[in-house]
Parts: sequence; C-alpha cells; structure tokens
Amino acid sequence: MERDVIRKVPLVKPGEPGMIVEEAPTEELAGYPSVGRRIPRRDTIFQVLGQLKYINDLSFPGMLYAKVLRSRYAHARILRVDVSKALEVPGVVAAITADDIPVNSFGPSLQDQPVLAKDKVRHMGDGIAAVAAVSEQIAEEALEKIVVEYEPLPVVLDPLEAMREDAPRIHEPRSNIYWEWHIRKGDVEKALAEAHLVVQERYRTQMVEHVSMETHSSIAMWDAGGRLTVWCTVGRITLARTDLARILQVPVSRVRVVSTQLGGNFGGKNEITIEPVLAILAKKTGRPVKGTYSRKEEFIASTTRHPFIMEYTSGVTAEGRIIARKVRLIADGGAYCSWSETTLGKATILSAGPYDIPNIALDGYVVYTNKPMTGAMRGFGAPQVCFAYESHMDTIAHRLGMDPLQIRLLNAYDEGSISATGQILHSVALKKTLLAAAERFGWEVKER
Amino acid sequence: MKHFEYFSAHSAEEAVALLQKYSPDALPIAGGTELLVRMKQNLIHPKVLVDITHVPEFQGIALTEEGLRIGSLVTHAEVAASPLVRQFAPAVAAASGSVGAVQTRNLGTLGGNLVSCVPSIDSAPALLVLEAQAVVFGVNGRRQFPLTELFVGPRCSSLTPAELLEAVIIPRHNLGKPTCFSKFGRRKALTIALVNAAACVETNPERTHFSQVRLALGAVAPTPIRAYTAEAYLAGRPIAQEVLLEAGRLAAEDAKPIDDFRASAEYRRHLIGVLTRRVIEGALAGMPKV
Amino acid sequence: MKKRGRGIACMWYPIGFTVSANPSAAVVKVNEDGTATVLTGTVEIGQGSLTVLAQIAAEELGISPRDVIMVSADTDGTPVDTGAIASRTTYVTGNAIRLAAKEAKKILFEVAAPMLGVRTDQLETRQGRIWVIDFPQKNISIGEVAYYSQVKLGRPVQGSASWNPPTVPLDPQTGQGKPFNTYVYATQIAEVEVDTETGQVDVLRIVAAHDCGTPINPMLVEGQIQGGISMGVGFALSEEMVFSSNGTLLTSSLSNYLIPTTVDMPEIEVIIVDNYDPTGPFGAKGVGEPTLVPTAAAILNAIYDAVGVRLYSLPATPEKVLKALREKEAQNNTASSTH
Amino acid sequence: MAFTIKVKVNGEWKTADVEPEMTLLELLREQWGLTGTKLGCDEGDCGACTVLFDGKPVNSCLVLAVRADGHEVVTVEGLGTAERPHPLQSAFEQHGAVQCGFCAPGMLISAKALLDANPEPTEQEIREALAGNLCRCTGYTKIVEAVKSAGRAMKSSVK
Repeated sequence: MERDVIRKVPLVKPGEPGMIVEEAPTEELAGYPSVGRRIPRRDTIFQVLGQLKYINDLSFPGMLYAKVLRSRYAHARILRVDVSKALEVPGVVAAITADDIPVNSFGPSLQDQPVLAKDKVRHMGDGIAAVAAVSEQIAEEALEKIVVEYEPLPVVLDPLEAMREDAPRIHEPRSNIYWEWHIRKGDVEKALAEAHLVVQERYRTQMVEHVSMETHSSIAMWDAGGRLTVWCTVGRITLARTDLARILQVPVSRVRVVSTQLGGNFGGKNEITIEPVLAILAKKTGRPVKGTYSRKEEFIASTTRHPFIMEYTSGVTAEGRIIARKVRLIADGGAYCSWSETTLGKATILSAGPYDIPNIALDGYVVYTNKPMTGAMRGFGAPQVCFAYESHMDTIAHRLGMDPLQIRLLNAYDEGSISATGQILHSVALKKTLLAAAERFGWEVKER
Repeated sequence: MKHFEYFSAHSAEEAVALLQKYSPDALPIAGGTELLVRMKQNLIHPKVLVDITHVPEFQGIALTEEGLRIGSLVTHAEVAASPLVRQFAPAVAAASGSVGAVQTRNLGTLGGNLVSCVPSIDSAPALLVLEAQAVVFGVNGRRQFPLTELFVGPRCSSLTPAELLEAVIIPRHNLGKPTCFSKFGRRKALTIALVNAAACVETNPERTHFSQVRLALGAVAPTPIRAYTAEAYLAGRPIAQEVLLEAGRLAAEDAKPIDDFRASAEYRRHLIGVLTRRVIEGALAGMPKV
Repeated sequence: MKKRGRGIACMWYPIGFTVSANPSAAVVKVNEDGTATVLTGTVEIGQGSLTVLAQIAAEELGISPRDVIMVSADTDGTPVDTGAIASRTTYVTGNAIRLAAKEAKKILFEVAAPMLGVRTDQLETRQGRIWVIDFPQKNISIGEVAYYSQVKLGRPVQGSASWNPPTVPLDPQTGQGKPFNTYVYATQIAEVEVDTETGQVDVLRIVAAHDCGTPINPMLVEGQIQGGISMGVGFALSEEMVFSSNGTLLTSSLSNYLIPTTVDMPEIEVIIVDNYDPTGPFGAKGVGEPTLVPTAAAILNAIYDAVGVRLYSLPATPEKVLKALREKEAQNNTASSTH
Repeated sequence: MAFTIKVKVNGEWKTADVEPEMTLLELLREQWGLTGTKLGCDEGDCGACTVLFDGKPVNSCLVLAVRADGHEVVTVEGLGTAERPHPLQSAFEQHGAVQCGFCAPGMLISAKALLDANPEPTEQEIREALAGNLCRCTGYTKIVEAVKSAGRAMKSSVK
C-alpha cells in the first residue's frame, strides 16, 4: 500500500542515534507537512504559566462542598443510617443517603455498583451518606456526626478463596465468579503430549493505583429549566452523561457533561464516581456543589488495577518452537465489576503473547472480593499477562539453552500471522522492534 | 483540618508558659511537616498550637565550649548544608540530607524530627553515636541529659507537655570523629527508612584494631537505639570481615524489629547486619590515611 | 556484591475497544480566514491528543496545525466520542477527524475548481492554499475560497464524519473472531543492578522500541513511552496496595504507596520503528497504553539474568529478591552436599 | 480567632484574614485565586503545591497561612508571563516536558530554586532537586532535559 504522507522528518531506523534533539527539540509550528512534526502540546504554555484551569480550580458563587462518608468495614450489612445530627452542624445545607437516589446502581458492563450503599457495604471505599456544606472543613466534620449501624460479615480478600463454593457471597445470591472468557485454537492437549519440553509456571501480580496527580473532582449545577451541567474529570463524557441520566431518571438531553484538561487519567477517570451524589445534593440545595477526592479516596473509592493469578503451560519443540500454550487467568475483580469484563477479555485475548502458536487454550475468570473495585488502568490486563508470558518465555529459553532474543524471533508474529482468536494480523512490526531494541542495547546473543 | 487556637511565641519563656497554660490541649509547632499531616489525617486534634518558630534561643548552629550546638529549630536543609556540621559531624549532615525531599528539608526541623520519637526518624542514629546531649527548656528552666533518654517509645518522648527541646549538643570530645550514616528505604527519595544506621569508629593508631565503636540503629525497635552488645564485642577486636559480620549479627540481636507491610522483622534483622557493616566500613573509609 | 543483568520483553497490544462499538464523530469547519475549527468529544488527558488531532486535521486540509482551533469535551457542543480510553484517540478519533476534514476539503475543491478553471481532481492543498497540480503558478488561498463559498455561494465549508473500527464478535465457545481492527508491537530491554546483600534492584537503563504506525508527533510519542516506562518501573519494583486482614488499605498515601521519583528512574532510550498502518489516519495507530506493558517483564528478566532467580510475583521488592536468592543458595548447598 | 496577615506574593504585598487552620495553599488558591499552585495529596508527599517561601521551595499544604505573615511567597504565576515567560517555562514547553501538567507548577518552582542557586547543575543534581515533585506522566526524562536547557539559556542571557 502506498503511503499518502510525504515525510520530511526522518524516522529513526534501528541502530541510528536517538530522536532527542538537544537544543532545538521542537519545530517551527507553521511547518508543512503537519504530520510527523515535533510540535509542543497546545495547552502547555497555559500549564507552565499556571493559567490552565482544572476542575478543582473552578468555582461558582454560592458553591457548596460535598464529602462522602465511607464504610468502616470491608463487608457488612447496614442496619441503620441516621444523618440528622450532621444536618444540625452549622454550615451544613443538605445530607443524603441511598434513599435519595432514584436508581441506585451503575456500571459499564454490569450495573452492580450503588451510588451510595443501601443494605450492604462490600469494601471500605463504599459511600454510605454524603453532606453538602459551605466549606470542605464543615462537610468533613459533619460526616463524623452521621450514625451508621453495621453487622459485620466475613471478609474475602483472596480471589482463590472467593472462588470456592462455600465462600461468603459478595453479591448474594450470585456466585463470586462474575465473568469468564474462553479461547480455543487447535488441540492443545495433543500438542502438549507431543512436545519435547513442557514448562508450567504460575505468576501473580499486585493491586496498583493510577495515581493521577490530580484527584477526581466535579461540580454539579442545575439551571432554572431543570437541566443539569456537570463539570468533571471524567475522560468519557458520553458515557458519564448516559449513566447520570439513568441514575437521576432524567432524559439524556437534560444532562450536560463538560470536561477540561485532566490532570492525568490512565484509565482511572473513565467512569462516574462522585457525580451522581453532587447532582442530587445540587438539586436538593439549589446551589452548585463541588466534590474533590482526597488522595486516600483515590486509592479506596476509585478503580485500581486487577491483581492476576496466571497459570501458564507451554509445549515446545527441541528447536524452541512453541507448539502449545494453555493459560488460566484469575483476576481479582474487587467489590464491583466496573471494567472487569473487558479488562479480562483483553487480557485473555493477549495472554498467549505475540507468538505464532498453533494450539492454544485460554481461560479467564474474574471474581468479586471485598477490596476496592478494579477497572480500567493503562494496559487493561496486558501488563499482568505480559509479565507472565515474557517471564515464561525466558524460562523456556533457559531450559532449552537458547538466547532470550532468539526464542522470541523464532516464534514472533509476522505480517499475516494468525492470532489466538483466528484473526489475520496486518502491520505487524514485532520483529522490527525486537531487532531495533537489541541493536541499540548492544544485545549479544549468548548460547548457554 | 479542624479548628484550633494559634499563638506565636517569641521567647522560650513565653512558649512554655503558653504550653503550660493550655496543657494538655496544646502542642508546639515548628516545621509542621509531621504534626500537620497527623492533624489532617484526623489522628490528633490539639485545641491550641504554640508556634515556636521565632523563639531565638532555639536557633542556630554554633561551636561552644561544650561542643557543637545545633538549635532545635534548625531545618534539615540547614543542618545538611552547615559547614560546621559537615566538618565536625558529617554523618549528622548526611542524615539530615536523607530526610524526605528538598521541600521537607526546608520546613522540617531537627528538633521536630527528634521529639516526634517516630522509630524511623533519620536524624537520631548519627547523633546517638556522637553521644549527643539534649538541652530541654521548661517552666523550671533548663535541663540537659543524654539524647538517648529523650526516646521513650513510639511517638513518646520524655518531655513533659510544657517542655521544649532547645538544642542538641555534640560533645567536644566527639567532634570530627569518623562517622557514617546509612539509610535503607524502598525508594531512593521521599522514603521512610526500613532500617537506618550510624557508626562512630575509633581504632588503634596502626589501624589494625577497633578501640571503640558506637553503633546506633533506627526503625528496628520502639525507639532509635544504640547497639550496645555489638559495640562491646567490637572493642579491641581486629578490623576484619568476620568481625564485622559478627558485629552485624549482634546488632540485629540488640534490635527488636517488627513485621509490618513495609518489611518483615526477619528482613529488617538481615538489613541491620548489612547496614552495620556498611556504616563501620564507611567510617573507616573516611579516616585519614595512616 | 552488585551484579548486573539484562532482560528483554516484547508485547502486542490492540488499539480500540474489545469487540464492542466505540465510535468517534467529528466536525471540521473551515473558517473564512482559512483556519479550521475541529469539534471533538474526546477529552485531553495530558497525552497531547488535541495537538495530534489538530495535526491530522491540518495535514488533510493542507494548513498549519497552528491554524486549527480545537473544541472538545462538552456533550452539548461536541459530537459523540467514546473517549480517551483503549489507546484509541489517534486511531479512531483521528480517522473521524480526517474523514470530516476530507468532507470539508471536497467543498473547497468544488468551489475552487471553477475559480481556477480546472476540474476538482486536478487540485491539491498545501501551505494554506489550493494548488493546481503541476501548475504551481495557479493557486488560491483556502481562506479566499472558504469566504467566497460561505458568503457568496451560501455554502459554509464544513464536514462531519464518524468512524468505528470494524470488529467481529468472538464465538462464546471457541473465542474465535476479530476483537480489534489493529495492534501495535513493542520491545523493551532493561539493564539492572542487583545488590545481592540487600536484594535491592536498580534499573540502570531501558531501551524501548515501539511501533505506533506513523508517529503523528514523535516528541509526544517519546513522552508517552518515557512516562509509561516510569509506571512500569513502579509496577515492577515498588507499587503495591497492601491490605490488612480486615480489608483496611495500609498503603493509602503517597508516602507508603511508592511511585518512582526522579532519582528512581533510569536513562530511557526511545526508538520509534518505521511502520505504517493503512487503516489509521496517515498510517498512525496508537501508543498510550502499550508503553508500560513490557517494562516489568523486562526488569524481572534482567533480575534473573543478573542473579539467577526467577520472581513469580510483583513487585520485586528487595525483600522478595533477597528471599529468592537465599532459597537458591540453600538449594545449591543441598544439591552440592548430596552429589 | 482570625488573623490579619500580610504576605508578599509574587512581588506584591497582599493582606488577608485567615483562620489558624488555613494552610498557605488554601490561602493562595481559595482566597487569592492563585490556582496555579495545585493540590495533589495535601500531606506533603507529592510536591504539586510547591511554592518558594523566602526563596526556598516548600510544600504549601504544610505551611499554616498565619506563618506566612511578613514573608515572601513566589508561585508559578510569579515566574513569568505569556509575553515574557521564564526560561524554564519556555524550556518545559519546547522540550515537551509537560503532559497532564498538574505537577508542572510545583516542578517549575523546584527547578527555579535549583537554578537560582546552581545555574549549571549536573543531571544528578537536577534529579535530586526535583525528587520531591512526583510526576506520573513523563517519566521525568524530558523534564530533566528542559531544566538543563533552561540553565544554559539563563547562563547565556546573563553573559
């Protein structure tokens, strides 16, 4: 296929010196062609002057500040919630609980997440009640006056334990296993039986957080005509609008969602969090209401990266060709689904690695635990499986006495390779990246 | 942060009088890097803060007849940059330089760090091996005692609510002795020590045997501690790898590390061994050639 | 003792959503002064998407990226966009904007052709002007054409378009199908130094070779790769949310949840390999997420190369590395004593 | 009891009535509208709120506003203007050192303090001076390059 761009900026070919230009890193803005140019980000000048407004830099006359009371337990029944004492605090204008929410559930795949917990809390990040006050300080102090009676339930933190039949059910009566993916290609058992060497390993990864430097922040305001505007740090405004309209039971056209430049996202700001609470408090008070997450809330009350348990079994020939790979993934899905369904899907599809393997069996499961919900995070299941399949490749290479670069080159996808899901791949530059990195690094092939 | 009353004291007398007046609801504040974080985290709620930043008696670094006096309000940045400290107690300068990051070191004070009595404070071990004295000012005047006696337990000092740490004094006879400080954290900056250690080493003139070694450790017991068993063992022993290894082992026995999410007690004990050896070697390396 | 090692890891990563629809729509208006305004529902999250999208619009229209005004992220005023997720913005939103710009350009050509006395297929745009191919003396500014079109002909120069990457759902039993339209590839090589006394791992150097199709803005691509690697270094060595047995998070502040600081980051060498994807705007695919995918694996493979221990769980804390070293020593001792 | 304080902010004396528990960061952002300084963690761990306090970088979330009485504070808004940006601001833009930009104001302040004291820092000195400013987007590579380049620019403009 002929390329339709005239390239004036030479691309770096493997082995050439880097693209970092010391004194003149960027190019004349007016240059042509436009594609391929090292142009600074358009808002950088405002950022470095301190002029760019992020959501938490905005305020409106009469604006109130909201804070959410989080659960004391990771798993418990809620017997009673009483906000009356909080309402007595001078400066508090409104307080709400689950009873104030028209449709108290949301989520991108499964609507299994409450805006504020009603009967049950499933992790310590669950909100139970919220207040709006004239200052953040007063809102925070008012939270301490809210009375919640709990009946603690057994806590399940380990996904393997959560998978057991007798484990406490986090979303009773449903099983804790809430999504599965399966991919089959060829005959993996037969190929394993015929393999020269079979290598079996199990890998695990931890729960991590996005740590955007900007925490979640939003402002909700209703106009006299009954339309809601939400200024927020959500990176997906269309979805946010749909979710808000459903929760509030208003037509989508009555909700306007506006975002500014986000102070980092990395997948952590892909769904609504505090926005419905703000919208309801704003409706109740008739005033704009702002809510900004504390750093701690970023960890406990927003999404995180799924911990994975990954079992890999590979059959290889004496020459190092991988002829069979079996993978079983168990993802710790936290208390709510969020983006788990798709994260697990992407992880499962990618889990055999970028290798031409004729016989493949891949199974993925995601389970509920009483931990912060796991959702979208940069890489979406791929960093976990890559850690496993690339460590596994080195183990295989080591067992065969092969060089890690060579075993990869031998098995790597190429133009026209067929993936685990039977897709014919195009624009495949894997070997190019292997060779380019190896050459720059000065990788000398060592036969062991 | 919850509301509190604020007073700024301009003399030591005024500071302790205010503290006494509002005791037990008053706390002194200097750099605030530790106190304000705990207040923001809702862990403590003092009703009164007495700002001692401007108390003149607690300022400055000076060489006196007694030794090197470092005022409690001297910031970590000032300690780390002080020519006097760098010359006469380089491990103390290094320890202050390892606290937090530039921003923390510009606000946080040596005295504030010490009186917090957090087991992992970076400034303690180096001062302990130099046998620093604590000068304390209270309503009944000054008292002075070995710095070790300041530390009672985690976040618990021997000061009464109306007493303030005025200064630490490194005694004259220990100035310029070979010292070394080392900190092991999980990150290279902005990190809490898993273990920190300091040594002050004296040898025979031929540099074949230890004459006297003082060792101190942090983050491995309820308070910063001296490793007395290891010190006693080293006195008079030859300077040799197996001696250092044994000293490390004994130092680990002197400690009472805990298991927490940062590291296991077992790993901390192992690190004590490694760091003990490293600080002794570091102090030896800093000695002038024989 | 300090030991050095090297580790390699490669990866593949899809661009766009897993099977489900993820459209982007765009409007491109050519203003009477020859500038253009792009309306997009995507959200700038720091990666520089608005800059890259402006470059795509500018390239298609033949104007300077400086002359493109970006309006974004308002559900009342901007067209539907699935958002800055799945490394899809350059590819999916970029395609939509390019198609919208093409629509606008079509109007420009239809208006300009009679003005220049040629057919529309004889025209091209470059440097803010419409040129008759092979007759550089015959040209007219885009602003002049846009003004004439809007004010005299009553035909504002505006294009709108949407794009959704074609996929085929996976068979529920076999998982066969086409979950994504395209993929990118990358290899990272890490060099580490392991302190065998403490188990501490220092990452000294990372070479990262990435395929993103055509890099629309190589400087921003480098920034994405460097930043992704820092997230990968944290994932590999220090970041971990740790819970007590009752489910309390013990690492809920940035003093005990440890992301890399300046002094924890190694030297990073970025290579953008030459590639072109005919399905992307000007051959571009994407780069956001893949940047951190192979980092941890490369570092852990380097640890193995340095000291011969395989860590099966992340993060590779000094304590874990030391424990593995001790276990290996114990095994070696047993092995040597039984032989 | 509220205190009336006077602070020299970006070269200009300003007064404010503050409660004792108000931090300098809150004073700057909420009373004076100087929102360039960012709130990232509120516990002194991230450096997003770094300002110069009597010329030294500090985390303004850990300074009580009353403490600023009679002192001098410089925020990112005081570094330069669109017409006359500080060399660091230009270098950050030209080198692509900013992505989401949330750490940039604090990072610039720390870098300014470094270059004011040491116009020709080594890479290690730059990294150490910026170690208290967390950035999640850039991996710091281009930030370090930008500081180096600004140092050179400042030095040559002095000559």
